[in-house]
Amino acid sequence: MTVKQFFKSNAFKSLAVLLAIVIIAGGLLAIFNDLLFVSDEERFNRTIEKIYGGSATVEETLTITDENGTFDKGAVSAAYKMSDGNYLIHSSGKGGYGGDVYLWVVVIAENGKFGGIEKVLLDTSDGETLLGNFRDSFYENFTKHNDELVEGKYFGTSGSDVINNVVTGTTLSSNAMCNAVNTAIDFFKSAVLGEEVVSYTYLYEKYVDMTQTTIERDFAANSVTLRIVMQANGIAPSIAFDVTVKDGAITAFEATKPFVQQYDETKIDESLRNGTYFVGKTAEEIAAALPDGETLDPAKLEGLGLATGASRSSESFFRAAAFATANFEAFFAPENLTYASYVDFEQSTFTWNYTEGNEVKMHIVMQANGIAPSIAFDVTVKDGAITAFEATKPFVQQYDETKIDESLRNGTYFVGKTLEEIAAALPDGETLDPAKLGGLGLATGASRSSESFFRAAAFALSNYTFYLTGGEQA
Amino acid sequence: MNKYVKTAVDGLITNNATFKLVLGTCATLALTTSAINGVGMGLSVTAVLLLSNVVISLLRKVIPNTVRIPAFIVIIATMVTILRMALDKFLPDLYDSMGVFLPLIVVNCIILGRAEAFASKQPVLDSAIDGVATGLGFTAALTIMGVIRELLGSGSFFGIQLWDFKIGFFTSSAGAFFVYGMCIALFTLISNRVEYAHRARKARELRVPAEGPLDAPGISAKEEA
Amino acid sequence: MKFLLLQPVQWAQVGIVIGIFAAISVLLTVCILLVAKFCKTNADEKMEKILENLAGANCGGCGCTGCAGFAAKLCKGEATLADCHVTGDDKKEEIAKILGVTVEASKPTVSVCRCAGGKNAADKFVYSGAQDCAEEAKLDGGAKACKYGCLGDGNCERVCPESAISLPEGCACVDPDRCTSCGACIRACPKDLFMRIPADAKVYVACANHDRGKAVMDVCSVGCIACGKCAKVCPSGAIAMVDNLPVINYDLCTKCGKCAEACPRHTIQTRY
Amino acid sequence: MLGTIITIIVAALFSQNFILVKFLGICPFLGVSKKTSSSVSMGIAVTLVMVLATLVTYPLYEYILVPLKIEYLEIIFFIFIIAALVQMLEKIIEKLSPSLYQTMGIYLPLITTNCAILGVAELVIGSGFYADIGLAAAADMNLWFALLYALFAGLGFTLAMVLMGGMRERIEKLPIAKCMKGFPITMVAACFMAMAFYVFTLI
Repeated sequence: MTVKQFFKSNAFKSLAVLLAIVIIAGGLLAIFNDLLFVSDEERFNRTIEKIYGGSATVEETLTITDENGTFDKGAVSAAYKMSDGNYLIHSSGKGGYGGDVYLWVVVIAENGKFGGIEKVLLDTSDGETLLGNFRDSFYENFTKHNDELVEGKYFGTSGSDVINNVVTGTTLSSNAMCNAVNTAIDFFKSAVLGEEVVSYTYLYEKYVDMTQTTIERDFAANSVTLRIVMQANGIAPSIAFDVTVKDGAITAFEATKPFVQQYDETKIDESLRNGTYFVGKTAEEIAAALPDGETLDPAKLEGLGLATGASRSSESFFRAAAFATANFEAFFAPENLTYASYVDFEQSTFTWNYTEGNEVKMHIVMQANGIAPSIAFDVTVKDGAITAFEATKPFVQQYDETKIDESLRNGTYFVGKTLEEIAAALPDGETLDPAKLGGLGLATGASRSSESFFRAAAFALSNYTFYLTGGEQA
Repeated sequence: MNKYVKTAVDGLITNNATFKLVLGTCATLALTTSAINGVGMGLSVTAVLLLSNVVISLLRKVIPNTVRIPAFIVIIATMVTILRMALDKFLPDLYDSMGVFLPLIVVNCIILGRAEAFASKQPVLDSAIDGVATGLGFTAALTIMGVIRELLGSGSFFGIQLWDFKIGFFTSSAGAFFVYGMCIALFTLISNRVEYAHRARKARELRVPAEGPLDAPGISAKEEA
Repeated sequence: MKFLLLQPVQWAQVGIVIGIFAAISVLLTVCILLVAKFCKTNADEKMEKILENLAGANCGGCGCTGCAGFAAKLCKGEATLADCHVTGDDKKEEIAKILGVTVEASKPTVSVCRCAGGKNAADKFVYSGAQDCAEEAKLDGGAKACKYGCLGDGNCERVCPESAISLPEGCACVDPDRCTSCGACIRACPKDLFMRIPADAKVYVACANHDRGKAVMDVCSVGCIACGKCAKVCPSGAIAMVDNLPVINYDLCTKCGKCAEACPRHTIQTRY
Repeated sequence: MLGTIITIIVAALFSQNFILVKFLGICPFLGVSKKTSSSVSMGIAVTLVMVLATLVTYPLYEYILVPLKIEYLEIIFFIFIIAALVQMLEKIIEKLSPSLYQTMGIYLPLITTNCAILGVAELVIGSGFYADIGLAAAADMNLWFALLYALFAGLGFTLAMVLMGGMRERIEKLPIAKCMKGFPITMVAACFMAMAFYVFTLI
C-alpha cells in the first residue's frame, strides 16, 4: 500500500471527510455559542419589555438573602421596585411536574400597603412542555382576586379558606403555580412591608403565644380545655386564660391572676374578669364584638354593658375567647395535632382497646420524606408510654438496611422513652439533626428515614390522650 | 404526475412518516397530549428536516459510506443547536413557544431516517421537497392525534376548555399507544381503499380490447340478441 | 429588527472545542475502519446495487426467502427478473443494465382459478375435518369427486395479501382488480389450480380436468368435456386442445368472445 | 453497597423500564419486534451500544466537559459517539448474520437516534441520579454504577422487546381485520403492557 495509494483509499477519505465535518461543526458551534450568548441581563430586559412594553423601568433592585428569600412552598430569586411603584418579583413554586415552576409576579403596592397582583408571567418551567404565552388568559385569573388577597387569603388548590380553581388547564403544576404566587406575596409582605408573615393553622393565632398555650382535647365529651397565653397587646401585658369550650360554646372562662398586679382591676368589668360574660357565648357572638377580626371598638363596650377603659386588655380577653371558640372544630382536626404535619391521615388508623382500658393501638403511615419513601409504623401506647413500636416491612427493600440502626428498626429504642426524650432529638419539632443520631448511640446516615421514625414516635406519645377518647373502638 | 409532485404526495400521504413508516414515535407519543404541542413540534421538525435534507443531499457524494451515520448526525445536531441559539437570540417569543422542542428534535428518528433513506441518494431539489412534505405529513399526523387526545383526555380544543368531561386514559401514555394504533389502522384502511380503486381503474383501462370499445364483432352480436 | 449587541468570541474556547471534537472523531473513525477491515463481508459491489434497486418488500413472490436471496440468484443467473412482480419496470431496467441482460417489458398479469366447480361438482364423501385444503387433499384427494377440482377450504383466500380471492359458491374466484400477481395463491393451492394470465385477458378456461367427457359429466356439471367446439370456432386459431383441455394462446387471442359462446358447458368464462 | 446494586437492578429492569415506563426508544420496539429472535438480537445490540456508550460518555463528561465548562456541547458529543458505535455495530452485524441485517433494515441506523441510549447517557450524568439509586451523596457515584445501570437498562429494553416479540408472534396467528394487522395491533398490545408496567410507578 504505497503512500499515494493510501491517500486515494477509502479509509483515508472517510477519515479526512469526517474530520473536516467535525472541525467545521465544532468551530461553528463554539463561535456561535460565544457570539449568540444571551446574557442574563439581556434576558431580564426582555422580560421587562414583555411585561411593561417599555412603560416602566427598574428603579431599585432589592437584595435577596437566604433568610428573606426562602419560604416553605417556594423561593424568591430576584425582586425589583419599578418606576410605576409596583414590585416585580421573580419567584419559584415547589411541586411542579418534574421540577419547580418559575414566575414573574407584579405585586401592586398602593401607598405602602399590599394591593394585590397586577400581572403574572411564566418565566421558564422545566418539565412543562408548553405553558408559554399561548395561553395568557391562563394567568389573568390570578389578578382577579385582589380584594380577597388584601384580606389575607392565599391561592391554593384545596382547603376551605383559599381562593381555588384559579388555575385551569394543566392541573399537574397548578399547585406549583399557586405556591409561586403565594411566595411572591409573602416575600412582598415580609421583605418590603416588613410585616411578620407566618402561616397560621388557627384563626386569631397571630395574638396567641402558641409556645406556652396547651390544648387538652376530650373527644368523648366533645369539649376542649385550653390554657391560652396571649401575647402582649401594645401596653397591655400578656394575659393567660383558662377556657373550656363544650359543643362550640364557652362553659368556663377565667383570667388567671398574673395580669392583675400589672393593671388596675376597676378598669376591667367584673363580668369579664371572672368570665361570666363569656359563659355560653358562641364563636359568632364573640366575633361580632371584633368587627374587623382584631380590634375591639371601645364604644361598643357600653353597648355590651361593660365598663369602658382598659380596652387593650379587654381586647385580649375577646381575642382569647374568639381563639377558643372559632377554632373549635380545628382543634379536633387530626392535622393540627402536635407533630402531625408529616402523618398521612388517609392511611393511618387508630384503635382504642376498651378491655385494656387506657391502651391505644396506632397504625401510623408517614408521608414520604424527601427521597426516603413513606414508612408505616405499628405503635401501641399504654398509660402514656410506648409499649410496642415496629416499622412494618414496605420501607426495607427500597432502602439499605445497614444504614438504619437495628434498635430503631425493631423499635426497642423507643419502648419506655418519654415524650421529652424523643422531643429532645427533634429540636424544632420536625428536623432530626443527623449529628445527634451519633450522640444517641445510633448508626448515622439514612437521616431522612430515621427522622420519620422519631416523628412517628413523638406523634404517638403526644396525642395519646386525644386518641384515647377519639380513636375507634377496638 | 411528475417526479416532484409524486415525492410531495409520497411524503405527505402515501408513506406518511408517522402513520406509514412509523418513525418518530417517541415524539408522537410524548407530545400529543395537546394539539398546540403537536403543531409546534411538527413545524419545528419540518424546518429542521428541510435544512438537514438539503445539506445532506449536497454532501451526499462527498461522505463515504463507512462513516455516513456519524457525519449525518453531526450535521443534524449542529444545525439544530445553532438554530436554537439563533432563535433564542433574535426571535425570543418564537423561541418561548418552539424552543422547548428543538433539543427533542435531535433525538427524533425522522430526521436521520429521511436523511439515510432519501436525502443521501437523491438530488437537492427532491430532498428539499421530500423534507417539507414529510415534515408537513408529520405535523398533520401529530395535530390529528393531538386534537383527539386533548379533546377526549382533557376536554379542551387547542387550549380552549369545551367541557370538563375528562377521560384520564387518553392523556396517559397507555392511551397514547392506543390512539396511535387506531390512527394507523384508520390510515391503512383508507389508503387500502384508495389503492384498490386506483388499481381497479388502471386494470379497467387495460381491459379495453385492441380495436376499440364497442365495434368488436363478438360483443355487438351478443347485445343485440 | 434592532441590531443586538453580539458578544465577543473567546477564541481559546473555540480552539478547545475543535481540538476535543477532532480528537474524538479521529479516534472513532480509526475504530470504525478497523472494525470495517475485520468484518469485510464478501458482498461484492454488484449484489449491493441490485439489492438497492429491488423493491425490498421481502414478499417471497419470487420463491426466495427475501430480496437478498433473490439478488444472489440473479447474480448467479439462476433466477430471471420476471420472477419478481413487485419491483417497478424502471427499476428492472436498471438491474438489467447491471446484470448486462435484456429484460422484455413483461405485460402485467393476474392470477386466475382454473375451476368453477364448488356446488356444481359432486362429493365422494362428507368431509368435516380441518378447514384446510392441504389437509383435505391428503384424504384420497379430498371430498370432491373430481380429483382436479377446487376443495373450497379457502387456503388461497387466507394467504392472499390483497384479499383478492373469495369463494362465492365454494370455489375460489380471483378478483382481477385487486390481484397484484404475487403468486402466493399459486404456492398455497394443493391442487395447483391457479395460473397467471395477462391482465387484459377476456376469456379463461375454468376447468383443469384431463379426463374424457363421460367421466367429467359424472362428477361435475360445468367441467370441460373436451368437445373441442371452442378450438373449431376460434377465428384466430388461438385455442388448441391439449390432453382433453383447451389451452388459450393469449398472444393470438383477439378478445372476440366466440369461444365462450360456443362452449356448451360455459367452462370458458369471460371476465367483462 | 449491595442495596444500591439491588436498587439499580430492580429500577433498570422494572420500575424504571426504559420502554414501558419511561417511554424512550419506542421506534425499534415497534419496528423490529416481529419475532422474538430478531427482538433478542436487537436487544443485545442496543445493550452493547448502551454499555459501550456509557463507558465512553461518562468519563468524557466527568473529566473533560465539566472541568472545561463546555457542557452545552454534551448532547452533540454523546450522539456523535453513539453514532460511531452504531456504525461499527452495523459492520459487525452485516458480517455475523446478514439475515438479521436484512430484518433490522432502516432500524439499525436509527439506533443512533434511539432515545433510550441517549437517555441512559444523559441520566447517568444527571444530578439527581445518585439519589435514584440510593447513594448518600453525589461523590459516591462512579463509573461502575453507571455501567451497571446501562447494562441493566439494556436488559430491561431487551426484556420489553422479547415480551413484545412473543406477543406479536401469537398475534400473527389470530384472525384480525386486515387494516389492524401489523402496527395497529402491536400498539394495542403495547398499550396493555404499558398499563401493566404503570403499576411500577406507583410503589
